[in-house]
Amino acid sequence: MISTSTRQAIEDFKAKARPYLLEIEGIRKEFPGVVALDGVEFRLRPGTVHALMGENGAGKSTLMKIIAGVYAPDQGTIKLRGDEVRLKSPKDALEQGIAMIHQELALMAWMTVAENIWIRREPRNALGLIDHKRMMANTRELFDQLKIGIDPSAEVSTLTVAQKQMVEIAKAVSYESSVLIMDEPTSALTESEVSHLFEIIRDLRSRNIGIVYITHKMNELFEIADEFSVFRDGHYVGTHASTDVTRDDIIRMMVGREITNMFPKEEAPIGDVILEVKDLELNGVFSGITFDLRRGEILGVAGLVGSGRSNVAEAIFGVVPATQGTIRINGEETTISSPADAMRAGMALLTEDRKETGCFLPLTILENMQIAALQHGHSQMGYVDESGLRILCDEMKNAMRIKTPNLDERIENLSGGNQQKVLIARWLLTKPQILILDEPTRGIDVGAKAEIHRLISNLAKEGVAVIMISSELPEVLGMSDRILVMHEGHMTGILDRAEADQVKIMELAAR
Amino acid sequence: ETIGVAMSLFDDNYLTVLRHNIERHAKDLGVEVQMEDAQGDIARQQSQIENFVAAGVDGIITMLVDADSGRAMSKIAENAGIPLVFVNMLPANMDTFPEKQAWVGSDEEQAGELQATEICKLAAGKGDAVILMGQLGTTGQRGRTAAVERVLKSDACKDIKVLDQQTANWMRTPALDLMTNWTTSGIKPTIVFANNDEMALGAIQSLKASGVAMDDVIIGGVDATQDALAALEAGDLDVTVYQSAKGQGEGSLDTVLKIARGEKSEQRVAIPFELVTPENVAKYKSSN
Amino acid sequence: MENVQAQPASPTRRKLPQELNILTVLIGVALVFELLGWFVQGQSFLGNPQRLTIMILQVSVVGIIAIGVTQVIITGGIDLSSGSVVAMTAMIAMSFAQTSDFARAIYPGLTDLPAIVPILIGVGLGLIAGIVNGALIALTGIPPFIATLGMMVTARGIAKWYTKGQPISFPSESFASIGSGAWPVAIFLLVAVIFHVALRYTRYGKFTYAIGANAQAARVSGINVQAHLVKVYAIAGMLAGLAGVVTAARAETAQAGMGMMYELDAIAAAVIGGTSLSGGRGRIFGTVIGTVILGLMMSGFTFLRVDAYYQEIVKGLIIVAAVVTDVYRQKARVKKG
Amino acid sequence: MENVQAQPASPTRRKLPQELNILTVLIGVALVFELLGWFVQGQSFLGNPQRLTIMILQVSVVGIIAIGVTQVIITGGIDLSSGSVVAMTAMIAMSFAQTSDFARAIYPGLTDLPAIVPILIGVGLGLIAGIVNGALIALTGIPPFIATLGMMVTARGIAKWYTKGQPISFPSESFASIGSGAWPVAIFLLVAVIFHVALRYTRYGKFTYAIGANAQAARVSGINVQAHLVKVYAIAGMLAGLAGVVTAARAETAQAGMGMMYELDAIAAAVIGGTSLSGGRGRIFGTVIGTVILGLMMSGFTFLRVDAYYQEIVKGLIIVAAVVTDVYRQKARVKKG
Ligand SMILES: Nc1ncnc2c1ncn2[C@@H]1O[C@H](COP(=O)(O)OP(=O)(O)OP(=O)(O)O)[C@@H](O)[C@H]1O
Ligand SMILES: Nc1ncnc2c1ncn2[C@@H]1O[C@H](COP(=O)(O)OP(=O)(O)OP(=O)(O)O)[C@@H](O)[C@H]1O
Ligand SMILES: [Mg+2]
Ligand SMILES: [Mg+2]
Repeated sequence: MISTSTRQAIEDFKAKARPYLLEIEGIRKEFPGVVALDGVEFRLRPGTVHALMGENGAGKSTLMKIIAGVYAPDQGTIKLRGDEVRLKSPKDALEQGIAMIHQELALMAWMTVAENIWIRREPRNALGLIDHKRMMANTRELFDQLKIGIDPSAEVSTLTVAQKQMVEIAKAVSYESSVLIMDEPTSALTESEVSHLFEIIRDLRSRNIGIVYITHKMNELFEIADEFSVFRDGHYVGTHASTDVTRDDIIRMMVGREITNMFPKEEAPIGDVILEVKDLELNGVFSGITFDLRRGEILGVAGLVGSGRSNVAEAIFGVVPATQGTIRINGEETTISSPADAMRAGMALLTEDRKETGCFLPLTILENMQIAALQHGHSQMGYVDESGLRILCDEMKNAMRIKTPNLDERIENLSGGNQQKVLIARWLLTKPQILILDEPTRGIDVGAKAEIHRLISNLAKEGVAVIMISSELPEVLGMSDRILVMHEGHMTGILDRAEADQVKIMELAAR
Repeated sequence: ETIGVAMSLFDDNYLTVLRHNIERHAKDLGVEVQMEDAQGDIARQQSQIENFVAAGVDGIITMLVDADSGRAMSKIAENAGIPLVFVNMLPANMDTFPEKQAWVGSDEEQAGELQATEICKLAAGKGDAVILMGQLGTTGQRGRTAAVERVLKSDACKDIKVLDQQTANWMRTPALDLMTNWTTSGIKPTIVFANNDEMALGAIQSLKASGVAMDDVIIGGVDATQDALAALEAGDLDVTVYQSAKGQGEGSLDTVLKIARGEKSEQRVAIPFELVTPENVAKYKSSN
Repeated sequence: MENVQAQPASPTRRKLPQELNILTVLIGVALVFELLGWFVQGQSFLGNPQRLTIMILQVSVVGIIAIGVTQVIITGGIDLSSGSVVAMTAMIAMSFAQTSDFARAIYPGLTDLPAIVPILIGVGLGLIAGIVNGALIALTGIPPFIATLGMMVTARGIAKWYTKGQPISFPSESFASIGSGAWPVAIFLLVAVIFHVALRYTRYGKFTYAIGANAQAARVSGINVQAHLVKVYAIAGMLAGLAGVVTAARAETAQAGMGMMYELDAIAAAVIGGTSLSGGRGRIFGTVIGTVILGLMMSGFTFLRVDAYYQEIVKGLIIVAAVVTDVYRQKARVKKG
Repeated sequence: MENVQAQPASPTRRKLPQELNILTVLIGVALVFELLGWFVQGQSFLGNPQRLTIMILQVSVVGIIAIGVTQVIITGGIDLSSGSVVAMTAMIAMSFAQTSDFARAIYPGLTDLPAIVPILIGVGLGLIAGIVNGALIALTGIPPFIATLGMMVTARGIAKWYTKGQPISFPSESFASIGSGAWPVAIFLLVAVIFHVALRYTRYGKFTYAIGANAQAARVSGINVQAHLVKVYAIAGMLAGLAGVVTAARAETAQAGMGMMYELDAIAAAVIGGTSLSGGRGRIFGTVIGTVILGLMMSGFTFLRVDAYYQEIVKGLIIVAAVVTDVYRQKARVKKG
């Protein structure tokens, strides 16, 4: 996995990186009801990529937010190039040369790409007014350098999640800071983009920048990180060179137990056709989508970012109904013009954007979980059977190992991965016949990922038909019975489990 | 002794003068007064009167937000057995007053009538008129406008044509804008009936700005505020109507005290409006 | 994942967080008045049962409105039209509540109607105004602020136009009775209980919160967001209509200037009571407390003989102080865990 | 990443999207009045240059306020205090603008001051009110609606208390002159140009939009959100103070009831002009157009001699219709791409 040149680089810099770029000691951070970090230490050398690993809710993002000046620690010290610093705001951190790509996308939706990138650093002309032309030119230059093909004058609200992610990356790079924190930067990217990002990271590393890289993807660790630290439950577990360990070692450090099988796909009896999609088309977005789906089957959907996978899912579920084509459920043609229609037909859709279309942030976990189920039953004459639902939700919480003191906690306060689990639970409570999952394990830790995979597998065994959109090829390959591949709004093929492999999929996806 | 005073509106110029007269008189008599501002809201005024009752005042004076709300106020005071005097605005239930209640004031319609009659005389019974009305739906607006319209129906004045009538909410700037909108729309009045002085002054400002000679238009207001009297002296305003704030203020306090002390008093104490013209303006300069 | 354990939060904290906060604010304000009462007036402020009734009586109309407005705010919207709808419904309801003892303002030929007719007309008109608000917002997608601002101006206009500014007075005894005595208080509390239950324990309530928290997610979760919004605004309009009927009955007259600024008092009551203007959070109980705080101020000022010139200044400061206290207490609670 | 491409928007679309929309609404309304003018009055509505000036003149005070309010709304906030701040600053400024020809309401011993003194006092007081608003919002975290509602009540209270309700009149000639002729229009347009530039071409502007679009993102981008919010509210307050001075100078009197409801007109002007109440979007040019639409209505109604009792109804309908049209045109634009 590790090339010799990388290994060489590690040796080189270990020699010269005596004074650490960043040293953190005894950090404690408490949130209401949760100690997010306790006695945490962390050291970053210049010119290295230092990965942070840990389960969802282990405190990785919290630690990084402390370094980036977003939160103040309750205890502990931060030393930058040997001097103790107090970072009172993100502004302080940025001025000290610490930039961060946040896990939750942090862009200003109604401003242009260029305005987002250069905010607070806009080029000004002799009159002190902002020079938009130069700003555009600077953006173009930056994008050329990073090989990003996004229009700098586009409004951010019109970009896809992946494009937004790239803008964030470009923005962070543009600070030319000496510490660059990336909190799950690849969660919305596909493989080719990830490898592109790695090129950028290697280039930054060669310029002696210290990079903190948070990820749940094990292979990325081996590919890009020089060393890594593991956190568990807000505690520091240890730091190792990424050459010293195996995948299983890391998982054991993170979870405290073995995980034997990442893709516990079990053979399920494939039943009758439950869903038939024919010539589905949404003007200008996708067309000619035709496939059928059987009970107990898992249909993977692969494709590059922006290939239209999410749009197809949303069309089938009635979020943005298709303009043409037919959908048959159990052989009967069904008109689906809203999610309510789709739910009546026994469908469920876990959307891709957790924050925009998933979570009710001000509400509690319980309220978030039960909302879809309320559409069918669980109430009499509108009066909700709260205690019954609470029992069901509690079971869900335990089954999915959602890390929270209790169901009345606000979902806002959960880590991203745990939020995702709550949303999956929401849809499972509706007992769907057809479950559409759009990037179900985005931002989820290995342990939980394996659990979600097991869950999907079990559901299939119970006869639920599953459509699973994923940008992680191993996941698609590991879990699917068949794989539908899309390219620029068209279906380019459906592969059987037996015949599918990484190369074939990429051929169809990228042609 | 403590007297609660529930005023309809603190912002109004005339009512401010009235209020100050009550306060001054109370000071002279050594009576304590508690003023409340209903901000033009009947329900708030009702609550204020209830609060006075709960606070155990010896008597209540109220300037009603609206004449028709008199009955509800009368009931509250009657049930509590507290003397109640209505000042300025004539309550609709005047004829059915219970004991311990009285009205001290002047009749709104009389103001409009005095204004219109004088203007009609000055205009020799003909001309093009506009009416600047107070806030729609208020007793003053209705009473004064109705009186003007009635006078204009009389034989002597029926050649005065009303070109338009609009509201300027008792205020100067809206009146200024309204008048300007009129003149640019080709409405060029020679007579302006304004429901109060503030609006008359707004109209004057607008007409002056558009170069109309003040001798060519006849403008009337109501209230005889200091600003209006100055305008009257300057020859801009032609007529206004004096409503004795002093008479009403002192009269109402005296009456409520009489009732409270069990002395004999009238249930209706009318304090007439008086016409103010350039001839007699000097007399009023020190009155309000 | 076995060691996944968050420190359990104290269980009491869960039940009435915002309300308890604001309840202490209420008690604080009341105690200040009580203390001042003894010092300044030499008598108890709270010890007078008549005053306590009046305190709630005088804000019950605003309270009824505030209960509807709270629901609108929970969906992330706002309703500026309530005060004007009060005027409109008061006028129109009253025109059907007049008796033949006096000249009728409108419909001279009408026979005396039982009180229920004008009441239903008033409530029904409010409902219609609310439906129009809701339909505008849900179907055209214009901001609630503008839709209800439009309704605010229009409804006030209708109130003035209806009798060309003339007030309408002298209703039948039976109609007037629903505004007399403790009736307005009873109606206010009944409405409060009904919607407390509706928000906490019914689907209607759950959907209301969900839409306010994240309208897009609500749609994806199968909620018919548009239809639900129409319902919520309709209820707010209906309650404004009810408030109009109660005010008219209480004052025994209806006039076009009624209910001016009530929308702001109602919104203030809701927000003082912990309802978040960004949607998704708020409770009826909090709104009731917020309403009582407003009433307390009105009574307290008169009781303490606060100069009317200062009253508004003090009122403004108290509203701000109440909300600031609330915000800080919530922060403190969060800190303590 | 080569395939990461946003559909490039057509370049023209970027420049004046909302403003063009609302400009057509403006033209539409104007044409309706023009047509009705010929039919009903037999004369041109727009063909009268004097009317066109007056149309803007009478809304220039609201316009000045609306420019400040627009900026507040862009940050995702709201300012309800402007109307009351107008009254407060008008009163206090006027008390320093009186001459010794008449009895002074306050400060009897004062010598005549040059006009700049009362102007600066008025503007300065507005600024202070704005800073208080901003500080309350930024430091305590209470909702802007409540902070400015508190200021609305308090400032109105101060205006009344200042002279115990007495109006203050007869300013010096030089003070009155800034309210006469086309001065208010000139001030309005100058302010509009300044803040158009500030919003589009300075960091102040970028920060304002950024905070409204995503306050969290603005913070992590290194913007001091709290300090910036104080600035924005301070500017809004300052402009309200300026508006107060202009109104007082124009009316040559100051009264505690001045500026009532101006805040709503200002907000309406901003929203009609395309400013989004959820923050992050809006332009000064749009607000200017929105203001002119309000002025057009006022002039138009008088011109057409619309019955006073109908005017409000029609005004409400037009506000809603304008915004609905705007929303639909924007949707259509998005559809077309
Ligand atoms: N603002 C907050 N308020 C309350 N609790 C919080 C807050 N932010 C984080 N937490 C809690 O702190 C803990 C650590 O969260 P953090 O986001 O740092 O986890 P993480 O390691 O980044 O997880 P993930 O991999 O899911 O992103 C979690 O239990 C989370 O619920
Ligand atoms: N809100 C939007 N506005 C304009 N275009 C959009 C929008 N959302 C999606 N698109 C376009 O639709 C196409 C398909 O996007 P979609 O999100 O379905 O892709 P995807 O394959 O699911 O990618 P991802 O991995 O990002 O989920 C893209 O070309 C994108 O530019
Ligand atoms: Mg994280
Ligand atoms: Mg997608």
